[in-house]
Amino acid sequence: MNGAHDMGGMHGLGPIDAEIDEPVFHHDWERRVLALTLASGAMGKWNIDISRHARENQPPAEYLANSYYQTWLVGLEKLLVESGLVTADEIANGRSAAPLPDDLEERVLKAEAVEAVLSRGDNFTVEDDIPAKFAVGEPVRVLNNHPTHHTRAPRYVRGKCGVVERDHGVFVFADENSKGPGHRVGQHVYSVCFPAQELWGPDAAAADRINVDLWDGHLEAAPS
Amino acid sequence: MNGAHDMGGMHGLGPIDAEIDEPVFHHDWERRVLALTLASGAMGKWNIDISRHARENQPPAEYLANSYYQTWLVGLEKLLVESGLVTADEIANGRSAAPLPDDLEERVLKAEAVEAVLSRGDNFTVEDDIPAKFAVGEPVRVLNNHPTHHTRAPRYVRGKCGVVERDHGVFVFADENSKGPGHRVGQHVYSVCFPAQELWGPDAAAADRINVDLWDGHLEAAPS
Amino acid sequence: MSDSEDHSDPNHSHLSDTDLRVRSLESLLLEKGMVDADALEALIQTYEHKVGPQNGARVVARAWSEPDYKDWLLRDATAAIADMGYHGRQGEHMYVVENTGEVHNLVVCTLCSCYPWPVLGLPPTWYKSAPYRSRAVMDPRGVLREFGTEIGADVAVRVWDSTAELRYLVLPERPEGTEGMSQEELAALVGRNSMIGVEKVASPNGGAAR
Amino acid sequence: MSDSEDHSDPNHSHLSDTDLRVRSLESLLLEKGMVDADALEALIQTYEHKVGPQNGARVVARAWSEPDYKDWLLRDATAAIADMGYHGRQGEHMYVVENTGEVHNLVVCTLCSCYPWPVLGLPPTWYKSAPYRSRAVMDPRGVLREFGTEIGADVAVRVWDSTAELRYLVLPERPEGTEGMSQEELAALVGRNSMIGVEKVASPNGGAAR
Repeated sequence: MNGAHDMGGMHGLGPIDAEIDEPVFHHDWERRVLALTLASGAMGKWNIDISRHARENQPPAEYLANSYYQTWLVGLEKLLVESGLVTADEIANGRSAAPLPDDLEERVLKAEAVEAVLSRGDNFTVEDDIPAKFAVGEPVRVLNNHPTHHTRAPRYVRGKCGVVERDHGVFVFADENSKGPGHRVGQHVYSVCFPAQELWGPDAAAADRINVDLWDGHLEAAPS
Repeated sequence: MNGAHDMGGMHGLGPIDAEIDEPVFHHDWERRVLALTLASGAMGKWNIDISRHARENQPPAEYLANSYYQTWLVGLEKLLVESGLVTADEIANGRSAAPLPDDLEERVLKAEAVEAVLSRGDNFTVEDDIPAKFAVGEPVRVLNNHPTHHTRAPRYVRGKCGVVERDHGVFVFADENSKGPGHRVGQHVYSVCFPAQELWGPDAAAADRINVDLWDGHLEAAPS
Repeated sequence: MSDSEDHSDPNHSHLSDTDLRVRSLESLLLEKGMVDADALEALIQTYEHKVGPQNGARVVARAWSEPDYKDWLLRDATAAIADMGYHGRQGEHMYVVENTGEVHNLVVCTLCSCYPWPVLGLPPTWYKSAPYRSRAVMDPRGVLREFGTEIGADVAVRVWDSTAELRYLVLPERPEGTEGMSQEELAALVGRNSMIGVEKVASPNGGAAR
Repeated sequence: MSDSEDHSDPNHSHLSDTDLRVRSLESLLLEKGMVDADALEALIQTYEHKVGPQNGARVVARAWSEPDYKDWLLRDATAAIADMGYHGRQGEHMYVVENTGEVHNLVVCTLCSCYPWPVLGLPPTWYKSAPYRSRAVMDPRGVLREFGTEIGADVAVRVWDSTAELRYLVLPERPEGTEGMSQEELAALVGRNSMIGVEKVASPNGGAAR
């Protein structure tokens, strides 16, 4: 979706406010939102792409007004309700109307498992022997698509030409994976290098480059 | 500027709320904002492009949250202060700290002049005999520029190819005119016709077209 | 898709704050002598009561009735519309686009809310709002569907983004069942939305235009 | 340029509302037995106190000190960083980009706020904020200037937008005046901002890195 989250190339968002000696959290509720989000993920009801879409798919005025952890909170409430883990009424009341189903009890993240779970991380690669559509050094163009669903091809590179600089290997294709179970398909991800002037015109520095990680599904061979 | 006002191609802004039998104004203050804006314009301190920029140059979260006449109000207050007609203190206090300068008194719009002023309208054309850079039927490309100032070339056509369909004549170039007095230059304005698929990709209807009015300063000859 | 809260509805938020802010500004400008109270009233009266889509409807009805006028309107809309007495602010340069069996026209201003005031009056809220401005150029058929207007695949949709000082008026197709009607009767059929292009003019035998 | 009001500062608005909303959600999930209070505490402790830019600084110091390690880091960052004990969530796939006299690297995530947690901890607010995300790709030299970092016209700026599951760490240039320093001493010089690429590592003779 072409949403407010797709910020590359926007003007008017103000100066960068780099706080000196910034604490990790500014409010206790930020700690809780981080922890609740990570712990709820253990239920296995969504993947990272579904959760990214839950956060970005807010009315743009709200997305822009919300802080980072406010957006995480919006996303978490949405994920919990859409996955059926809790009901909207339960969120409104702050009280549980039904216990956790038995089959989910074993999934609950325990303190003693935290270190191992974080250290292991997630698995975004696909072992399938999927051939690469493009070779390193090959000129490519980003498809000028404007899907209403989640996509990891930012709007500022759509229709633009670059060169494949590195093949990162086969990863789950985020745009499809965001649609839910059964959409886990593997594609090569490339670091595609764009001249700054290709993206932003002649006022950009001629030497500067922007590298964007893109999947096979985002690309076509550049017109010659 | 690439601001929130440049909305063509954004998703997630909700359904269209077409009110049946909508009144011209929903609140009395909307009437006042319209009238104050038109009356203040009679001071001759800004042109339409300066006023458009005053409205669009808000923090994006505020632009998106404000209603149309709220944005007019923000713009009017900004224009009044930036032009020196009133001070920020006067706006904060709602009281005049100094009378209108004598040389502006004759400019004040009187009731008996309203009809004639509105009927006459503004003059956006330039009589100079300026040659057209492009001919009707010529393929053109919109420059991929991203100026931080006001521009009337929407982001969704930048870098895209179309065909000059009509030469509307010589008009004041809005992008320059927004910079203030001394920036009134004339250029041809064309209706440039873009295939929907050129702008939005293969999911758009093949037969559909989008026409955008663009100045010579927005265009270059299309690459062959 | 929206899980919006009260504060996300821009037309009904902070009303009292805004109201106070406008009253304060108005009294400042009146005290300073920069604006004249009677002039403000005259401006409001003009756009609330005198100018509106009935003007555009009369232009359309005449174009439907007089082939020579229609030719003139499509060739030099500014002059042909001025001939009806409609001209001036936000209508200084007019262009009329004709709906036919081959093409359906739709007008938008994605960057602000440009609109042909002398023939249509002030724009409705939806025309000025983000949902319409964002989608009219990218998904015009979806937008038309939201207005109940289905455009066949054999008809091209043509969107006009009012990015300069040209103002657009759609000349809708004359509906069936209007043979022999007077210009006054025809004008009564022509609603604002059909001259923006989001609806067609309904046949008097069928439903009414908005 | 901003004439912003209180409600436009997202980090300091509606705090009590948000606080209440989070407390309510936490008590709901605890009551339901979906989350475990001790696990929540362990998650917070991990990211508030254990994981942070000191990890990345040790990687950088080792790369500056051991040419073989640097080769490995640039060739297979994930394995070389795991060799230091840093791996897992939001650092599953690492890529290290080296600053040289010819190129200066800068990392951003324009679409959300992807960041290499195992080596840098959680991202600072500015990294997640709209001003940085919007401008890093379009005006990187302007962004660098806001951090006091001037990049010469003879040096190319290379921006890395973290749009997939690769996470980027910048290997800064080793500053002058650090010959003979231990890895521990070197690591103490390397600040978070230099590993995102918005600053250089200052020479110990000059100012300090942030």
